[in-house]
Amino acid sequence: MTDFLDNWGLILITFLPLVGALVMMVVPKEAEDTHKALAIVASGAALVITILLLANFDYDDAGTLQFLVDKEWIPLINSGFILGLDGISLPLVAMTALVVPLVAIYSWNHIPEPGNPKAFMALILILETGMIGSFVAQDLILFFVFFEVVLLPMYFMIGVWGGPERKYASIKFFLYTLFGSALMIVAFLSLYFLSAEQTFDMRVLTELGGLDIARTTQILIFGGMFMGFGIKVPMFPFHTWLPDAHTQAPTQGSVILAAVLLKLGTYGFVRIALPFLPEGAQWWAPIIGVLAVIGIIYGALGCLAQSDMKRLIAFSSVAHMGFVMLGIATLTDFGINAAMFGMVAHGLITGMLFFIAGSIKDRYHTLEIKRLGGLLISAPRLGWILGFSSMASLGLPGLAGFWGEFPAILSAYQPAPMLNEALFRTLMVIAALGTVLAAGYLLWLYQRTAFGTPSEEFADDPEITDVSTIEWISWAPMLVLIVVLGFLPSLIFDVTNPAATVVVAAATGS
Amino acid sequence: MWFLTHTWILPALMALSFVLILLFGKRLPRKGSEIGVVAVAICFALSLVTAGSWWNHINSDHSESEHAAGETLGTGSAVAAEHLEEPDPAAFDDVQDGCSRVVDEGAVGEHTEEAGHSEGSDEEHSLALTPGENASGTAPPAAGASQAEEGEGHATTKPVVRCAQWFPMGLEGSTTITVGTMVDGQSVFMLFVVSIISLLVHIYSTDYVNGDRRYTHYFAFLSLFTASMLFFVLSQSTIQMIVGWELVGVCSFALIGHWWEEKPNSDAALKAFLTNRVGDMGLLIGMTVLYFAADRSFSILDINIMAAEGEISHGLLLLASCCLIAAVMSKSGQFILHTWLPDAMAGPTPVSALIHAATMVVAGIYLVARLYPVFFEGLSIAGSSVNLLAVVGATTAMFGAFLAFVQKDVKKVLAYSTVSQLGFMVTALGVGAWTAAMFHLFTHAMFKACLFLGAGSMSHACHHSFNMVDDYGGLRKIMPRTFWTFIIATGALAGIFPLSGFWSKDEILAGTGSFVGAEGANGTYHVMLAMLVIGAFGTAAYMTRAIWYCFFGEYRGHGEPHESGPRITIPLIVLASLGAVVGFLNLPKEIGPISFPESLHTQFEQFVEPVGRYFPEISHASFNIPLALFSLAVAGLGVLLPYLYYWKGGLAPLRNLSERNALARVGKTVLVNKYYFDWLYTDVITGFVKGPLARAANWFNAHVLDAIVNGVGKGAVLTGRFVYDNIDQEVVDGAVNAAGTTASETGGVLRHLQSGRIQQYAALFFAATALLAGVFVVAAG
Amino acid sequence: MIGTLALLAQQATEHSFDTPVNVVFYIVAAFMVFAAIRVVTTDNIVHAALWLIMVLAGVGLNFLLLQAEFVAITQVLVYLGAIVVLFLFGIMLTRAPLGRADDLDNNMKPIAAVVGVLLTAVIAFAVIRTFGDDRLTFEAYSGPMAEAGNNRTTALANEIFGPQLIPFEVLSVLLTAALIGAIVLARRD
Amino acid sequence: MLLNQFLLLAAILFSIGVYGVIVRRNGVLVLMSIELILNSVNINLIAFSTYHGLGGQVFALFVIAVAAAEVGVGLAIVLLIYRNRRSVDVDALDELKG
Repeated sequence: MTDFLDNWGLILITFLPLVGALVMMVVPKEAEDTHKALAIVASGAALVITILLLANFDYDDAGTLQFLVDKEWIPLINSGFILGLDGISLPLVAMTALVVPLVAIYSWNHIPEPGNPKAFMALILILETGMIGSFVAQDLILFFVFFEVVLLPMYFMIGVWGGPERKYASIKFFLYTLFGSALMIVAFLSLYFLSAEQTFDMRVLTELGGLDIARTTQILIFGGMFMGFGIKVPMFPFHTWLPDAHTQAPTQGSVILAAVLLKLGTYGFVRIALPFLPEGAQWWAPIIGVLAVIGIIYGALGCLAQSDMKRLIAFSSVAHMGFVMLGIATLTDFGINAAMFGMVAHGLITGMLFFIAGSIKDRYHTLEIKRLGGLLISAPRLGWILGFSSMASLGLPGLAGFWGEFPAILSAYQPAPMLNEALFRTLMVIAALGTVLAAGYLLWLYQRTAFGTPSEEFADDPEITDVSTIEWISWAPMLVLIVVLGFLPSLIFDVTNPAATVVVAAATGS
Repeated sequence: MWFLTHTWILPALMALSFVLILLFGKRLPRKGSEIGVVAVAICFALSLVTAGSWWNHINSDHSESEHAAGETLGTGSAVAAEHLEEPDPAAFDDVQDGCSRVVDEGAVGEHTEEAGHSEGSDEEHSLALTPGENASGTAPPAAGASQAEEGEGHATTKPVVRCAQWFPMGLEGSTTITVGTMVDGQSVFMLFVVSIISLLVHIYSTDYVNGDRRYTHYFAFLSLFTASMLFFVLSQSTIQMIVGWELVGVCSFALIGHWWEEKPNSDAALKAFLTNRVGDMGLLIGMTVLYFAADRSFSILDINIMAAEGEISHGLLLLASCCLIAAVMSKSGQFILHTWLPDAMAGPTPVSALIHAATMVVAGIYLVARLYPVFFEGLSIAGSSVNLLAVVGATTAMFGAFLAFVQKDVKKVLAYSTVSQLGFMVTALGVGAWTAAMFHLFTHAMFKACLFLGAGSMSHACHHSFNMVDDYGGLRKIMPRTFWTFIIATGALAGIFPLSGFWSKDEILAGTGSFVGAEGANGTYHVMLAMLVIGAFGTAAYMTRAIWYCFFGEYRGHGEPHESGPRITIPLIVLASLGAVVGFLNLPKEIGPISFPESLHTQFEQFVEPVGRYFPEISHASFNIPLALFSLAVAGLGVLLPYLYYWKGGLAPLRNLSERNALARVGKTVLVNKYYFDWLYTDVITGFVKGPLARAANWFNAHVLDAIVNGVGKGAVLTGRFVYDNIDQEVVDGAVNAAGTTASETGGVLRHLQSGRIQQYAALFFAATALLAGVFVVAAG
Repeated sequence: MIGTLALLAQQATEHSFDTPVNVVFYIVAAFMVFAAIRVVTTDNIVHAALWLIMVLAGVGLNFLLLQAEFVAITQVLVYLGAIVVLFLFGIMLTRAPLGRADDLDNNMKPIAAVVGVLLTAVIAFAVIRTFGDDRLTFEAYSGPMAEAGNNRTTALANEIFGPQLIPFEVLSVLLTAALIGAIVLARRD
Repeated sequence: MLLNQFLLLAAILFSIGVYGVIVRRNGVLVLMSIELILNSVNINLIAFSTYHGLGGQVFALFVIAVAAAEVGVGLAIVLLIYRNRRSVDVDALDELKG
């Protein structure tokens, strides 16, 4: 069993969803329930194997890659089919493997217009393959391939099942990320040609740690990666695709986008950019830090000005990812750990918020904040869940969000030795101000949607029902995890810490 | 001892109660309130037992040493120096390994049997990490000797600390964040206060909110509120304090906004939460500073020891204490961040009682008291005459009392009274009268809870109105029990001898060290004394005014008011009796010629005040009869003037003063508008952030960033279309087509290049020229 | 005015008078660029013609600054006097919309803008690179002017009817041909 | 005065003219844009003539004359087109399409 997992575990979780999608291809389009069931089964199987992997993971050795798969792939350019799991990948893989089945379950009776579950569910499964693949790939080319695989299904998801402005949003999303990818691949290639050993193997590149690459070159290459990953995160000022994409995407798309897709960018920073190009990272760190903090404040202010609930949540993503990036920019163990935690917490919490927004939209057919109100009366449980998620999102201690924010703020007090302490301390104070604003916009949202009495328009609307069974099933795991992670942060920190120290050591050259 | 090492049961029990009420409350016969009441009753019992254990703990460990904590400690710095040089080796016997780095590395005595024993079955300890080794044997055995010398024998408090690893951080877990309990007199006494007030509030609430829309949720959150506060009180690490602190905040949010259907209530809840968030900024930053200042440790014990022993630079301590003062200002309703507190009256009255007496607002005071070395050293409290903490506190004490004068709502009077009394406590902490602050917290909890619950009782009778000016009056005869308890509590608040408030307030006033003949204080805070006396006068006066409106005169409301039921009056009676007598717990050693026997005086101080490396060397002001008489006279005057004004109709020149005198009018307007702070915060700051600033950010997003993106996008699309139309469709496609159709059509390719539109040619021509020229120019250069 | 400007320009060869001339130049140049942009962007044909007048006048001023007063006068006479009038006739004869019209431009604006910017950039690059800080000295004028008794117009005439005679004759033939051609084309049969 | 300031001005005018030629649909406006181009050339010619003798000025005069001829013929053509098609839209003139 262990042997089997060692050799096949990662391949299975990566490609099982794809197999599921292929099977769906041969099932006729009319068998809608079969498609949904297939999708749940395929992603569920991946989840089960992920859980087995988690059970067999050696947590004491979380800093090294486990379940390694190392096959020859494109020998011509020294690119191998290398998959591996370590403390940085693990939480993200686990979260992806969890979120996708939940989304599939949620889709059981929430297929957005214009229907066609076959295509819709297939796209979700392909997405899962791309996302998990990106997180476990240990070869730059392989990573890039998976990274791009994610792009197309999401494009179609927004473009076909999205809201009224879907075309604009989907093209914007597509072009933006593609632009980033282009610079990223250039960075990868130059890394390949300039590094001491011409290889795409991440293990080797980490070990080399930018050896033989001149400082200026490192800065340039890092710049390319910065664009590629920064757009995905998204960092200010490359974030403008996000509100549009989120607002227009169907609920499932938003959830996956918020929960997993954004993490590809931050993951890229931690996994690739920092350890491969230490000097580049040190040069860029203050810039990243400043942009991250601008993002925090700017995202929060943006939230305050929104009238659409989904758009507000989308802007809050900008702010939250700002904390993640601030943590990364400090190049400290606390910072990287906070970033890793922040990624998972943001995935769960914002994913949850988008679920709720989707369900509110299903009931009210609008997300305009000023038309909502009295949710706690019309649908009390939904209102409670919204309140709970808002509290988690504003970083309430005892819930998951806090452990992404506070350590990030803490780490900025004392960044890595080569960074400017005064700058980062200023950033710390401003970031702390961001937590106030976060409380402001989330509570303000909550007050206007949930408190008060329902407007006449929706007072006796029979469509406004409380949380349905399907919704409970798909939400409960996330809600439980938000609490559990809030009280037992060690569940994640235990795993990420060994790996984060490796990254920090590589990035600061200590 | 078992109770001291297992105090985690208390918050856990309340948290469990919260979950149970939430899950099953609605199905139970009494809608879940029984779970809450039972849980909190058990908590109360446990806290009593814990207090007993602690009493035994400090007495058994030091039975041979005398509790001469009083003035002996303040006699000179030589004692302190000696004390620092030779720490008591047994001082941290009861600190579990891994909970405090300083203790682990430094002078650690033998591992006590209890500690080893207690690491038995409970899961908390199974997680425990035991890094660091017992450096046993390094401790000099000379401490005992030094105790014997001169009969000083300052007893060292042995805090009982238990912890478990929360999560590791850094290289091989170089920093371990722990969660656990730190039990000493301070936390034990808070356990008692929180649980007794909470218990009475629970009992009271079963009647008061009976039949409420969200009865079950109400009790669930009461439980969570209590749990959070207990969690906070027992914190072993600062990060745990942050968690408890914020949880308290969110519970108060939920309870203040309990009736969220009405917008003012949810506004008040939001205001409370957001104001606290502003202060939390300070908390987060302050704790961060302390973490790094204490050489990467979150342990309260570490921070305190290092701060007290001067291992942290003064600048850092000052910075940290200023940041933390911001947090205290918001949480404890100190002046300029106090505005949320009166608004928080929107919640149900028992909640107000809980917030004001035992939980929310007390958290700030407790925070300062807990990290007292940081403040004591950082603000240089000893020997100084002014510092931020004292200024904030004294200002609040004075201005809060003024505000209470113009309120019509009895709850708001009490709210401002709390603001003012919290100011007393903060001042006490600021001038170094730590014990006085704790003692005042204790007595204040009793009588203020009584006052709030009494106000609730009146409103219960008078159709849920709190407007004492318009709807109350003459309740003295109708509600005798409420009346008498209210009177006793008012007397205590005003500081009338011999009620509890007199003793605690007098201790604070003496602690300023400013009054003639004052002895033993830490510094000489003249300004503070003056402001506090004004505050004390105000307190007596506005409470007398409130009593007039509530209980005397004619009934001005409508309907038939009636005395409340036993579930409401019994808590009142309990609290009023406590409020009357608890003052005797901390009798001074001697009042003039009368000196009390050892088993009577300063019992509270011995119980609560830590002595040892983790607490600064503070001294205690001795009882000063002239000061006591003076403060009594001030309070008496405060009662007398309103008495003349309201009861006797005297003081005619003061009547309608604000209509005749411009200065008085301005003063009243300012007071009615609460010094315009609400306006400043709501309209100016919040309005600016939510309005222009947020809109500007959004505009920037839509019109600058997005416009750039769209422009680039459109340019790209147009270029794309151009390329597609002219090159792809014509050239490439054309090439494919031409090659596919016939090879004989020579020039077919060229033919397709010609779209016939001259301007496209022109564009291509110029573009090509420019490019070529560019190439040449660059190449040639 | 022309004389003053010419005088000013003449003085400008000396350092002390550099600044005022430059001020004049930059004001004129900025205005010309603005006017030229309006010519190609305005959506009113008649306005375009009027803006064109401005540009052409500006060019004339530039000629003056360059001490070519004869060309400047010719510019004003021929362009402003004849060509623009011709344009206005053309506008009227083709019944072009005299007010605002939305369809004056095709959809190639961005491309054209890119091409334009590109051209400017390339030319500017080349020019700056080649000529750097070369100052105008007008020394090439001094020889012919001395020959013509210090009269620049005479010198110009000497040039035209001396070395450039044959091109001049060819030009006159061209003009005649163009005249005839225009008549032939525009004549109503 | 620098030589470059004239040359740069000419370059800008030239580019604007090119923009107009590409963008304008009305024949008359295209001709106007061409005038801009020609004028920018004239500035160049005269600027350089300060270095190379009066030949530059002579050629500027020639250009002015040719421009006049060109406008005359051009407008005649536009007129003719208008007469035949009742439109001077240059876009519609794709007779050259192969």
